[in-house]
Amino acid sequence: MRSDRSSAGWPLKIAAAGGLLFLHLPILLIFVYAFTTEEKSFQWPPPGFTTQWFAVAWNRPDVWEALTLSVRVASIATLVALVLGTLAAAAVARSAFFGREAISLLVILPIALPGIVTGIALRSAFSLAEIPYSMWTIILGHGTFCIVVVYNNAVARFRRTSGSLIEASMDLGADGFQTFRYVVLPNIATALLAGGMLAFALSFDEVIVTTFTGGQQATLPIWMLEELIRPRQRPVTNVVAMLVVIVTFLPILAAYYLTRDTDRISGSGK
Amino acid sequence: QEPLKELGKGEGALSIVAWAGYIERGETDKNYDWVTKFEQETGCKVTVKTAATSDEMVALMNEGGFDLVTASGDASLRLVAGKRVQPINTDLIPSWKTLDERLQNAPWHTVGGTHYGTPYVWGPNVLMYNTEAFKDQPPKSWNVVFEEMTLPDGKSNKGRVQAYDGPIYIADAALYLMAHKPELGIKDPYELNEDQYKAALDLLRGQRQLVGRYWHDAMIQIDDFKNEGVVASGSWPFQVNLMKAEGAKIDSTFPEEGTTGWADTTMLHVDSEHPNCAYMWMEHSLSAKVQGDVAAWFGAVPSVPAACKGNELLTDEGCATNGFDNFEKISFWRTPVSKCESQGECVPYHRWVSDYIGVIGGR
Amino acid sequence: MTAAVSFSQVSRHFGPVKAVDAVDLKIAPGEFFAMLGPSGSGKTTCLRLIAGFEQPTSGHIEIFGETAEGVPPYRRQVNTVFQDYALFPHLSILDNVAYGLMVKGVGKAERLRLAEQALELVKLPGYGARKPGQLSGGQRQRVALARALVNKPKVLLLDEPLGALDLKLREQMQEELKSLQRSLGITFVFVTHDQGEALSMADRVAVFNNGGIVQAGTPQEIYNRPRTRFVADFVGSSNVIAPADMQRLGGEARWASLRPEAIRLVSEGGIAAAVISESFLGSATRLHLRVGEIALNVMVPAGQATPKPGEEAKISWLASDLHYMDGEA
Amino acid sequence: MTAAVSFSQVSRHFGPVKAVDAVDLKIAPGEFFAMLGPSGSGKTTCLRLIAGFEQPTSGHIEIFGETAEGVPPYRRQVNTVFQDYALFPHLSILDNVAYGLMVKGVGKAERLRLAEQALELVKLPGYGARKPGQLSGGQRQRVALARALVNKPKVLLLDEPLGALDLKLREQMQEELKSLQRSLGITFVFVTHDQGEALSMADRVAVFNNGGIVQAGTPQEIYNRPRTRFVADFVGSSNVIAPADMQRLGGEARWASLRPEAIRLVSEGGIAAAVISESFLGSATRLHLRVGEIALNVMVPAGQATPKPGEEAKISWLASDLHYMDGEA
Amino acid sequence: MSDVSTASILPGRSGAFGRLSDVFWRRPALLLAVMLIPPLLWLGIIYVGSLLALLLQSFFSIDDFSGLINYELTLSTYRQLLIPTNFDIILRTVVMAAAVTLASAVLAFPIAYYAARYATGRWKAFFYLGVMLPLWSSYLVKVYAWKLILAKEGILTWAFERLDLSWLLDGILSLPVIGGNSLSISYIGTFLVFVYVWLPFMILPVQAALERVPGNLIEASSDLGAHPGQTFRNVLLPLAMPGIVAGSIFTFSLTLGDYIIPQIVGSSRLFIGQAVYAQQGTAGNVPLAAAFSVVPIAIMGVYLWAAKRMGAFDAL
Ligand SMILES: Nc1ncnc2c1ncn2[C@@H]1O[C@H](COP(=O)(O)OP(=O)(O)OP(=O)(O)O)[C@@H](O)[C@H]1O
Ligand SMILES: Nc1ncnc2c1ncn2[C@@H]1O[C@H](COP(=O)(O)OP(=O)(O)OP(=O)(O)O)[C@@H](O)[C@H]1O
Ligand SMILES: NCCCCNCCCN
Ligand SMILES: [Mg+2]
Ligand SMILES: [Mg+2]
Repeated sequence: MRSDRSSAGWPLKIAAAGGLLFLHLPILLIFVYAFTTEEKSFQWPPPGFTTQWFAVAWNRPDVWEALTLSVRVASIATLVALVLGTLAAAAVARSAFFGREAISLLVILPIALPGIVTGIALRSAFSLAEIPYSMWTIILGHGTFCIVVVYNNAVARFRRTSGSLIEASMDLGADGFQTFRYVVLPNIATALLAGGMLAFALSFDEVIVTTFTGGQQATLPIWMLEELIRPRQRPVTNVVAMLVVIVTFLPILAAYYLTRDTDRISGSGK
Repeated sequence: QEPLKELGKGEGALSIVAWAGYIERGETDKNYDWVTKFEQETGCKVTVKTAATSDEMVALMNEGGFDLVTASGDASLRLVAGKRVQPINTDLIPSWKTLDERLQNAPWHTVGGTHYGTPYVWGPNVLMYNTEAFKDQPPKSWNVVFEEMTLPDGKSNKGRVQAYDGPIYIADAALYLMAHKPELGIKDPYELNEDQYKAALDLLRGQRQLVGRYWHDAMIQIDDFKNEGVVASGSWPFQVNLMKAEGAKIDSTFPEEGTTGWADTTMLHVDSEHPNCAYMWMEHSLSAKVQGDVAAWFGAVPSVPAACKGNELLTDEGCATNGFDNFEKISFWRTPVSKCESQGECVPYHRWVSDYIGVIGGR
Repeated sequence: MTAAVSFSQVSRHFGPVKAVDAVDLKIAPGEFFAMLGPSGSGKTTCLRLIAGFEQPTSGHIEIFGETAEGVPPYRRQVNTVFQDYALFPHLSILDNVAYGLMVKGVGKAERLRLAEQALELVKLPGYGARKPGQLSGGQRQRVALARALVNKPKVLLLDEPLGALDLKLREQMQEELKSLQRSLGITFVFVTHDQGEALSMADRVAVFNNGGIVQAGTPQEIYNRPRTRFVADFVGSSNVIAPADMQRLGGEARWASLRPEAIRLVSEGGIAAAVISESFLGSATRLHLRVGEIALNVMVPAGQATPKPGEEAKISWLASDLHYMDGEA
Repeated sequence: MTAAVSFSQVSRHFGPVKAVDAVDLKIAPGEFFAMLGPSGSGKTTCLRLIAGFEQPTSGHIEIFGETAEGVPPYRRQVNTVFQDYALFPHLSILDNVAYGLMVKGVGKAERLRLAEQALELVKLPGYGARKPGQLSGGQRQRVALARALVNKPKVLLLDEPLGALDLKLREQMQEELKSLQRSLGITFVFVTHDQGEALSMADRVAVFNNGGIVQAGTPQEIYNRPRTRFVADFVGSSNVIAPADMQRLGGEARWASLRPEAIRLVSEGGIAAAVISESFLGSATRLHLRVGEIALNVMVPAGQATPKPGEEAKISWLASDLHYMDGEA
Repeated sequence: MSDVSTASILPGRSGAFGRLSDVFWRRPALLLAVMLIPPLLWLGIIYVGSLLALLLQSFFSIDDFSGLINYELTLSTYRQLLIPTNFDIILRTVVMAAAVTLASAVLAFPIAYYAARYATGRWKAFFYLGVMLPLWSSYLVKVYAWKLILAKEGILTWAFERLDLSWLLDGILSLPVIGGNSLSISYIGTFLVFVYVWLPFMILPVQAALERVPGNLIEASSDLGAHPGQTFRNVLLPLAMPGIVAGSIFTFSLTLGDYIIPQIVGSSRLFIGQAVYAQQGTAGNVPLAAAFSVVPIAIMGVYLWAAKRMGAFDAL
């Protein structure tokens, strides 16, 4: 724990800081362009600054439509992922059964294979089964690759949660359901919440799978893609992007603080 | 399949696959809006899916779920052959009679005397150029995009020209060769035998050295002209008009070799769920006002000559500017087939597709 | 009187592993019973059979005369203090202690009162509002105890409850546990691999090896009259002497054990031995001696002079301290 | 003779925490030196100062006469056996042991030969191909030892190397370590919080408290003549008697310590005490007595009859066994 | 505690839940099945079923003229996949994915290392958020931001001009193969954007792996005489490897399948993702698209198998 508390060398500090800077400057750029007075092209440096685009974005019904759809898709996909991911994690964490490895591979596969494969596979299945495209087909796609984040979080928590807690509960007279309600659920709740938030964010930003599994309806990223290629008011896209960044920041922050203390709170109590 | 016998009530919705700029509802410029009023009058809510290439249009129609498509000549016959579109009953479209006679029985929508759609607009693939790069010497020939040369601004054209990212562009090369290598005996840029085809590919391979990025989408091409230093490319009048309107130093010309072009047809999907709205739209699309507005916005020629007069947006010179009189000089997009008219055996379209990907890939 | 816990020919096999094998066992009501044995000898499995976390592969278990097979843990009036305490990290100390009452449907006020009482019993009054993470190891251990005791179990199982504590704390807890058991009169079954702990705390001790009980009896029996070589070896740090060596020392040709503290340094007579090394243990000094090839440990009480390594010592012992036994290792 | 390790007024502060504070220390070459003290008393920090993982906030350190400040660990002829061994999990046992030689550029054949030798030294020949995960705790401990010894360090540091082992293994390793140190003649600095371990193994012991050394000396000095109450309390299980109580027992009004084994049960005379409880420890029985308000532990050797709880006992001790000391806790 | 009887064994629970609980306790396999069936149905039937459907499609062919699928099993689509034009695409994509993965690993390491070893408390949170924020900010907008940065008239050109370094930029752009007319239409540009967008996917698992390396291993190495470079090579890198492999599953896979980045920043030469997108979307050649997507499936299959063997899954 304390062994490495000496300070880092300068080359490491510079490389780490440089890396972080590299990750953030382009995002800053998006923020800057959300305030530019120039509407048609991206002139650098921006000729002037204005906040008018926030009002414009607010009044654009297409933004709201896309946002609503995205929120609905992400919420339902997250719900699906929460249920399926938790079940799979519980099964895998509980016992060493035949095919347990296969399950974890199965769960990882949708995120390990490129989104386009997931997308086109589901699409061809939809067309074979003559399922019409709708919000539900998008959810089917998103649910598939969201399972893994919930699963990973839940499995990690199950692993760190002492198995003897369940036995202790039964020992004290709680049956299986009481044990789930009073011991298992509270202990994995923060992990599920964190996994759920990541799943939500993953779905909220997914372009490729959506392109393949969606019909005519546009989620926010699809709206953005359209808007970036055929812009009507370019800064509006940046305003929306910036707001999305700021809004997603909160769940990420929450997820971090929820899982950070895991070692301390979910250990067996030793 | 039998065409619709009589017009019923609108179904309340209509979805159209269209080229960018073909269906406007005033979102970019509120003067250009030929949807809102249609919706108010018919109650048909219009949704538009833009497609960037003819191939994409065919794919979308194959997939289904759309009512209409504004198909170019290289897509329309494929749609007919694939039974993706249905014959139309011209009697249900009063404005049919006002059509330009040159288009009424055009082969890209008429098969065995049956009409598979209403002509929309047509036009040439013009040569768009940057007026600063070319100073006072506008290009006269397509050679500025095919051959390496020094442009009037003293810099090479290398990396500053673009070509269209669609296999149909091979026809542009063939058209150029038709003028510059008559010994190849090319009669029709869409009907090429092996030798002619090879020569066209070679020309395109040479062009690959000059082209940084191929253009695929009208809006992205505009971006490339603005931000990537592109100064010359085959283009649509649509881009030229948009950029000029923004005050960019851009103009276009109709080179001496002639041009390829498009003549688009509004076609009705076999499984259309909103045929009545579709017929209403086809009628609406042939009104002089809409024709004039579309022509003005996209830089196309209306299919209804009456639109050439008295349209505020198009102005009375508009038709001539956009090439009304060049009809004969334009080689309209058509799908290349192996059994071709001008010679025994031609290279079919699927080879155009894969070979053009190869050329762009540097092979 | 019915036994608190009775095993007849109980086995628990995990595939090829015979964790518990044909064990017979009777624990009397109110007894402090220790299970002692090396790692993997089946102590925990036995405990889990009593608690109901494992089902016997064969054999029969009774708890206060009632058949236990097929009864889930939550229906047994048996509670466990887990080795790692297994306190619920998300609940306060008070809620932890009240948990068993809660799931049984005892009203809130009542169960909190009883839990508070239990905390007093383990000398942690007023700690109820804390979370387990805010307690020290010894305190957690007591909470685990209170959590089990509040249910008034008929048998309390403790699986190495002191294993994680450091020496001082451990000695203190040993005493507290013992006096608690005495005052409550509950049957305690206590698992440990520390012979000192087993001997000092238990009324009776069962020594486990390889899934079976090698010897069961009072601490004195186990310590002074080990049935086998294994018991002598495992319990205390006895000198275990092989038959051949025994003969050489003038005894019977059988395995024998001789406690280091039973060997005395004498000035005259006795057997001559070479001093190999010495360790100062504070209250005593341990000498490593060698009689010919035979290595012997001798414990010399503090204050007595000890010969130095390299010197010669003379040793003797009482015949009654020499204990012959079974050779089984 | 230059000391192997010498600290003059060495401090290591972490912000407000004085982990090590103004320590003076001399460790002789070839000595087995133990650092004993409760958790947080600064033992590890001292060791890390010698190894070079920490730099002193103030003061001066010499290793065999050479200044150590500013010298990185990889340039010190000092090796460490870490508490949790810190074996490289991705390397085989042989590569682990050969690591120090490899980074010094010793050729492959040569270093593997030396590593194999070192494994023999710690009685693990033929284990070279395994990975650390495939060894038991005791075996890993020996690998860590071999890995350090193969570099022929001038000082070997051991930070609670036996802490994670169970009792039997621990006793065995204690002896092995001690004999190894004797045969190699390397200076060992050994950290532990187990007084038994420190007393039985070390030539000299330093008792730490609060970042400083309270007393340093031979095990006998430390055990028999603790300088302060803290030392008496911490080393062994002495009866520490407060000045007031001492006076009541007829002694001086000063803090005193009286070893449990120094108290004798006598049949006549002596002081009357009530027997509170007894614990059978195998080699002895511990009695808890009470003289008025004063609690005393008495160790009765095995074989001797012990009064039962509730009875009265008569006790006495030799004046020479009573040790007066400083009251510092 | 009035209801606590003196019996040592309580009677069975009444009510559906109580009885069900007893049943599950007696038959753990039943409980396991109940837990496994829903995820298995979803992933095993819907997802794997779709993958199989896709595989099946790759054995169909397409009618060249009408663009309609010919539902007869044939290998002709795979033959088409291996013609030089298409093979170029596969090769190009794999090389890019490898380069991106390597670069991400190199860039990720110092950040991950600092965050894992040195950052505490507030700084730890700062690093975490510093990585998570870019990860979760809109992918599309980030890509477009890069287009603005890399365009010929863009911010980098502007910056290089300001710094009088235009010669350097021109030099870089004149490099054969990877250069081009401007950064945004060169392989360098595509590469940069890929690295940028996927970098966080590398940092997180590497950091997780490094956090699992006990600090005293590094001290042990130093104690045994290894200077920092040797410690890095012999201890840190091998132990971080599972994390790097886990991260590379993302960087590699995401690069293999992406079609948006190379379309926006690139030289019009296709990558697998674009080929799949174009074949299925614009060309309507679903069989060829399917055959193309079998390529990343196969590559990732091998990759996952190798990663599993290295124990990289635990680091995911
Ligand atoms: N669930 C199980 N599956 C397979 N083997 C098991 C299981 N539980 C225990 N065992 C094996 O049964 C044997 C006895 O284990 P048990 O835990 O009862 O020993 P123990 O005496 O408690 O040891 P320790 O002192 O190490 O806790 C061991 O060999 C162990 O590996
Ligand atoms: N890097 C550090 N930063 C802050 N405080 C530290 C650091 N290292 C040690 N300390 C503090 O210094 C004091 C002495 O610690 P040290 O580890 O030397 O104790 P120790 O005697 O080895 O204890 P233990 O027996 O628990 O290992 C402790 O209070 C500890 O918390
Ligand atoms: N911000 C999320 C980046 C999008 C990556 N999507 C991966 C999904 C793979 N199916
Ligand atoms: Mg056990
Ligand atoms: Mg320490």
